[in-house]
Amino acid sequence: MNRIEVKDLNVYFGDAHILKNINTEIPKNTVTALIGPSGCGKSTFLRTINRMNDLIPSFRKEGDIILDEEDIYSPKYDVASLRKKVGMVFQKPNPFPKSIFENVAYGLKVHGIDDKDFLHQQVEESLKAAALWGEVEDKLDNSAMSLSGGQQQRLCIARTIANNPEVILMDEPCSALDPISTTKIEDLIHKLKNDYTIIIVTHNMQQATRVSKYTSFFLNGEIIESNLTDKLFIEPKVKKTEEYITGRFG
Amino acid sequence: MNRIEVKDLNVYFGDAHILKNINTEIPKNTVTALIGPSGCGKSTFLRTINRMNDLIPSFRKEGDIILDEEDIYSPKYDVASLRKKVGMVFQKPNPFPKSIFENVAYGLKVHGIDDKDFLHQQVEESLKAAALWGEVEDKLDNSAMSLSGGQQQRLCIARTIANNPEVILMDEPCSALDPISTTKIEDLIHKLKNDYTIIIVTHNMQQATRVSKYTSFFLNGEIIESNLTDKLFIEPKVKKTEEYITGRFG
Amino acid sequence: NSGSSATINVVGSTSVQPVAEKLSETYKASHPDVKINVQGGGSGVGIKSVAEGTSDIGTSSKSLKADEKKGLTEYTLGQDGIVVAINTKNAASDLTKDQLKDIFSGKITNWKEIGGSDASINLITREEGSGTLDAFEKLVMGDDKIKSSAIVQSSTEAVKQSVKQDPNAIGFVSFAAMSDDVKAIKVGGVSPSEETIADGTYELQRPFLFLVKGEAKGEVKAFIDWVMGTEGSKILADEKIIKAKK
Amino acid sequence: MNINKIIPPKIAQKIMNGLFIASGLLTILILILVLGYVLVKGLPVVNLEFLLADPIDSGRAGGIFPMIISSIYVTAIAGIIATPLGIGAAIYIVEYANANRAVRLIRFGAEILASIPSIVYGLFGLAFFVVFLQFNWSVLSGGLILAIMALPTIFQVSEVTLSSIPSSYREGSYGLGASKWQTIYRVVVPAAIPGIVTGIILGMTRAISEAAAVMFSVGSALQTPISIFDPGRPLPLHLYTLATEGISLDNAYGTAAVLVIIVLVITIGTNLIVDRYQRKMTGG
Amino acid sequence: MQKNNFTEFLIEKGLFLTAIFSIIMILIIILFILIEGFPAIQEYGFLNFIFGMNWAPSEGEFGVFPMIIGSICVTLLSLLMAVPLSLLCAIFMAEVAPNNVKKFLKPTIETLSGIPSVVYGFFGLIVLVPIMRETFGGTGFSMFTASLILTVMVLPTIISISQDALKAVPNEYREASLGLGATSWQTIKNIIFPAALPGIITAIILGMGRAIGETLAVIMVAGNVALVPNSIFSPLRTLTSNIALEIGYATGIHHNALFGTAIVLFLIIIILLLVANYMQHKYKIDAGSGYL
Ligand SMILES: Nc1ncnc2c1ncn2[C@@H]1O[C@H](COP(=O)(O)OP(=O)(O)OP(=O)(O)O)[C@@H](O)[C@H]1O
Ligand SMILES: Nc1ncnc2c1ncn2[C@@H]1O[C@H](COP(=O)(O)OP(=O)(O)OP(=O)(O)O)[C@@H](O)[C@H]1O
Ligand SMILES: [Mg+2]
Ligand SMILES: [Mg+2]
Ligand SMILES: O=P([O-])([O-])[O-]
Repeated sequence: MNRIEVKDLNVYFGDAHILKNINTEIPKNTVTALIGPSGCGKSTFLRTINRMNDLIPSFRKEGDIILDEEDIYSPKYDVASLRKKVGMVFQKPNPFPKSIFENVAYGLKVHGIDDKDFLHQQVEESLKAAALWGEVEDKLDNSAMSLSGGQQQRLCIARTIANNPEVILMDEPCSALDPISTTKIEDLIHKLKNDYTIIIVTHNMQQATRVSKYTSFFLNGEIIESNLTDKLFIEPKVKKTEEYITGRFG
Repeated sequence: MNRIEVKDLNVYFGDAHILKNINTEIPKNTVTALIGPSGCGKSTFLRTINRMNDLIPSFRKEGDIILDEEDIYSPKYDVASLRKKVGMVFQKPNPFPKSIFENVAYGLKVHGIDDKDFLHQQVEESLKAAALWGEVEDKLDNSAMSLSGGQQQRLCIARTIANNPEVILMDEPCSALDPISTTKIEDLIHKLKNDYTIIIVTHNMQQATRVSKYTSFFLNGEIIESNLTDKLFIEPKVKKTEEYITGRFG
Repeated sequence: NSGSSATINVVGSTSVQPVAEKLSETYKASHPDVKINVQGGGSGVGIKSVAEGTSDIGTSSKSLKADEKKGLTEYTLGQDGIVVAINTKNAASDLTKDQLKDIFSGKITNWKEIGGSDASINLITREEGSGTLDAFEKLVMGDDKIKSSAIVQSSTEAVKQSVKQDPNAIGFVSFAAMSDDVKAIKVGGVSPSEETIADGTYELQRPFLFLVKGEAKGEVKAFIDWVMGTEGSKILADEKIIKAKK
Repeated sequence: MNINKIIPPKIAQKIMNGLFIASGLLTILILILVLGYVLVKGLPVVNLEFLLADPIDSGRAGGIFPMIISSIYVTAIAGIIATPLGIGAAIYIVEYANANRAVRLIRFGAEILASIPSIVYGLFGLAFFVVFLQFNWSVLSGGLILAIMALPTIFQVSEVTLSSIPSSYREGSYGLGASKWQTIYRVVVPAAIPGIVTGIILGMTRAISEAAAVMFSVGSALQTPISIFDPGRPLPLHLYTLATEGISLDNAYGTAAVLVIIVLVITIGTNLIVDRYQRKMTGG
Repeated sequence: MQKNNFTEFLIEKGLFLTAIFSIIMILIIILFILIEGFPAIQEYGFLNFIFGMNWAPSEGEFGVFPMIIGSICVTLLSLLMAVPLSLLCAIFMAEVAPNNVKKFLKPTIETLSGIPSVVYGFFGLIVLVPIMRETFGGTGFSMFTASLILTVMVLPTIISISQDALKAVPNEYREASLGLGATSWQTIKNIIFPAALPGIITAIILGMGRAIGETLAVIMVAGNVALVPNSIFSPLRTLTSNIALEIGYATGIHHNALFGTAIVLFLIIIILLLVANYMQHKYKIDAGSGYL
């Protein structure tokens, strides 16, 4: 079953045509990887799915994005509940200028949970899942801004999963992480994929093959090829895809 | 010959002891890689070398850092000229809210160069070296803030090398880059290493082996092992190093 | 700077200011080499600045107290009437000085007691020290005080507007600034006019003064002589500043 | 957070949106009412002659040309002095000062300056600039007073804006070997321009509309000031005299309308420029 | 290099001079006010002056207590109305309004602060006072009327500055919060507003300064009765009005007493600012000192 269907999507920032005629489907309870060279539109695509681009004044789109049979851009669609349902880990870690604890608890509090014990338990679990607990358990009250780059990135992952989304958009979640932390985040993704739909942007081909079932290859704002990850990497149909994944590109 | 010597360096942020008894040397005209798990103090170490941590009020250090036989923390050392000499690519891309051109030309302008043709030529060369030219040559006047994550990262690399530093500190310069761009940046590093001293933080072991001559392994604020990269990766002396580079850590 | 240059600074009363400006405008036409700056501030500022020597001529819209007079020469431009004004819808029209006193001291509080409709009287007075208030207090209130809850307005126009807006208000304004959007009350049967002010039958009036430190000299003297002469008097008359008959 | 349980977030959002829009509309209503009042009452007397002629008969007739020039003079003097002082002080506090007590003292000083009644400024100006420094009644004395009045607004708004500039910009610049001052004027100040301009606009609108503070120092002269040592009569003061002494309410409103239009043109113009600048810088 | 450092040194010292300029001005102004005002307080007695209920210069009575109450009441009442309205409006402009509304609204609101106080005074006197009289009875000159006028006068200051402070909050925070499914109101309340708080408090302090210092407009609508008001519909006199009303005529001890009023006003301003600063300190959020 498809969780998300994208139909004839075109995205513009002002005059620049960023995404061109995107047609694709994201199946339920699987991991889909997006790959492609820097600047090809992967982040823009993710940000269109949870309507984050609405914040950019010059943003304009054509076409539809259907989530669970509903058009998420229809005027009566509730954007806040969309974003609760579709969580996102941003490319640049963006913790709030609050304590570590408050960062992770934020989503829950916003959705009306104020039971202290429950919050603490959720925060701990999420931080453990994001492989950060050990490093911060003694300083949950410290400002999240004083964490290292990789720690901030894991904090943002913890913050997103603490919020229990159904779909998770991850924009290069492991870019600032060492191999061990990366493995732990990949384990997390494996665990989550049974109940969640995950879209992950990655520049790491190995990572794509390790975590995803499907992969889409973006180039210059277009989807050049989409397929089962195994197939796409072993026998790509399009020449460009082959060139890209073998590193002979450009 | 050693370009940089670090003697008994201890760094604190407030009460937290971040770097512990660091003693190391960075040889001239080579690439030194720093590896280690997230949060172990790599960025802090880099930022101590160009005195960027001076901006953080709670920062405090003991020990000395000697660059070209001079103590860079001595009161009469000129910090601005230190930072001109020791360029830095930050972990999180931090372009100025200015045009792409102005971002790259910034360092030159600051150092008194205002010949238009020369600036243009330098900007073009730097952007080409950072593998960004093709994507931005038509929009040099656009704001750098509207670039994609990877484009911003390459812009920051271009900005740093345009400034002609003698020592370059790179904090995960390829974290947001696709394999092709990464290759190009690595080529750049190879080209630069003949005349420049480079310290690069990376989480990518393959990258460390590809670009660096020496590698230091950081853990919990200490340097556990420093060696020629080949030796360190093939026959690490310390157990922890082995565990880390084989991914069996923690 | 007094006397040394051909600039004359005239500083003080804001009520005298328009007249002084008119005078200087006309004077300059015939004396192009003389510059006259007319600056407001209030009578107190006028008295103070001329005494301190920062201005050449101080202006005042009230007679000076004995201690203020020291060392100053007074030139009376003329008299300004004080008109007791009420709303045009108000039926009252003629009041005695005693009635006025009772009204402003708070003994009479309703218009029906003095020929108006059944409504309480809203008093509008001027600020402490104002030349207008000074004259009104001296001539009407005697030893009584104006009720402390009376609304205070700080200028002729503000009093006029307050009376114009409120059918139950009563206030007093300068005759020179009177217009028919408010109604002038007869005091003791005499309505304010140039004649009644000039011959003193309309009793509510105050002087407009020019003040000079010591004796007027040079350009200042020339200007004051001109003002007190026929040409100046004509302008003063146009501005409804009335020369007392005696 | 308890409120969440009583009022679901979506309802809260609706209520707050209602409040936002209501207050926006209320503000617009106030705007229309006040600006409309001034313009409707004042515009009928405004014509070319009113703008370009000297006043006749203390302003009962004629125009307000000398007042426009006086206003330009005092406001320009105020701007030229207050802007660098205010921005300079803000830069010092945000970028250089680290002695905490001195900083707090300076901030506190600016806050006090911002709260001093204009009438006290007026008296102070008379005593200090006119009498003590011997600047006499002149547009210079008036302009200096207005400069002191506008200073705290420019200072405080700039200070807040400068301190909200992300430190990553500063680091980027320092990292390239830029000196402190280069970093400040090439990166930090440009990024703070929108806020600084708001401060300048608010400071200048306050200066251009002030009557009480210049009442005792600018001279009230009806002729056009040529040099800064000439007396003048800025628009608000003219308006004040016309209105309060019952000289001509119509011309008072006309003067107010001219002043409002001048301010409107300046604020709209500046905002457009700043808006375009900001969009260029951030790519919004 | 040497020369460069010297320039930097000069710039720093120059900026330092600009920074202490306001302190110097304050000191000069305070000195001036003290010199002029002290004789009255000395002669009349400090406590008599502050707590005296009767202001009658012609009889040598100089009690400013009713004016102290008047100033505080009018300032607080106007802030009570202006702060919520301005903050809501600032949020409306920064976060809610469509782009073209914003573009039109900001400069026009700033224009409001360019309208001279006299105009506000006349507007109040001619338009507002009659409405008040017909609605609430009495003379129409009252604390409430004055506060309404002041509210309108401080709106532009508070709105413009807070709106800029809100807009300066990095977009990343907004995105992070919205990305977690927070409604825009929750984002504003929990993230944007706290991050913009220092700017907002500055806005309020500047607005307060304008309210407490405003003279000409208040004089025309407050009634200026030197009695302690017993309801918000009573007329009252503020300290600033007291100075402005009488300074033009005052000589001798009366003149000194008016400067004494200014001294009292100063003390009140200082107390109010200390309270505001304490609150700013108390609610300041710790943004941490991170760098990444
Ligand atoms: N400003 C600060 N105040 C307090 N602690 C800090 C501050 N900056 C960093 N730290 C702590 O110092 C430690 C080292 O941080 P650093 O940024 O050097 O790590 P790193 O090795 O670069 O990690 P990463 O690979 O995640 O970037 C971390 O535990 C971090 O939480
Ligand atoms: N706000 C904006 N205004 C104009 N152009 C933009 C804006 N944001 C992104 N772009 C452009 O859109 C293109 C796609 O950007 P996007 O961020 O989606 O790339 P990406 O695939 O995520 O790249 P990366 O791997 O480097 O993050 C880029 O060329 C970028 O310059
Ligand atoms: Mg991206
Ligand atoms: Mg780091
Ligand atoms: O300004 P006055 O004429 O009222 O003193």
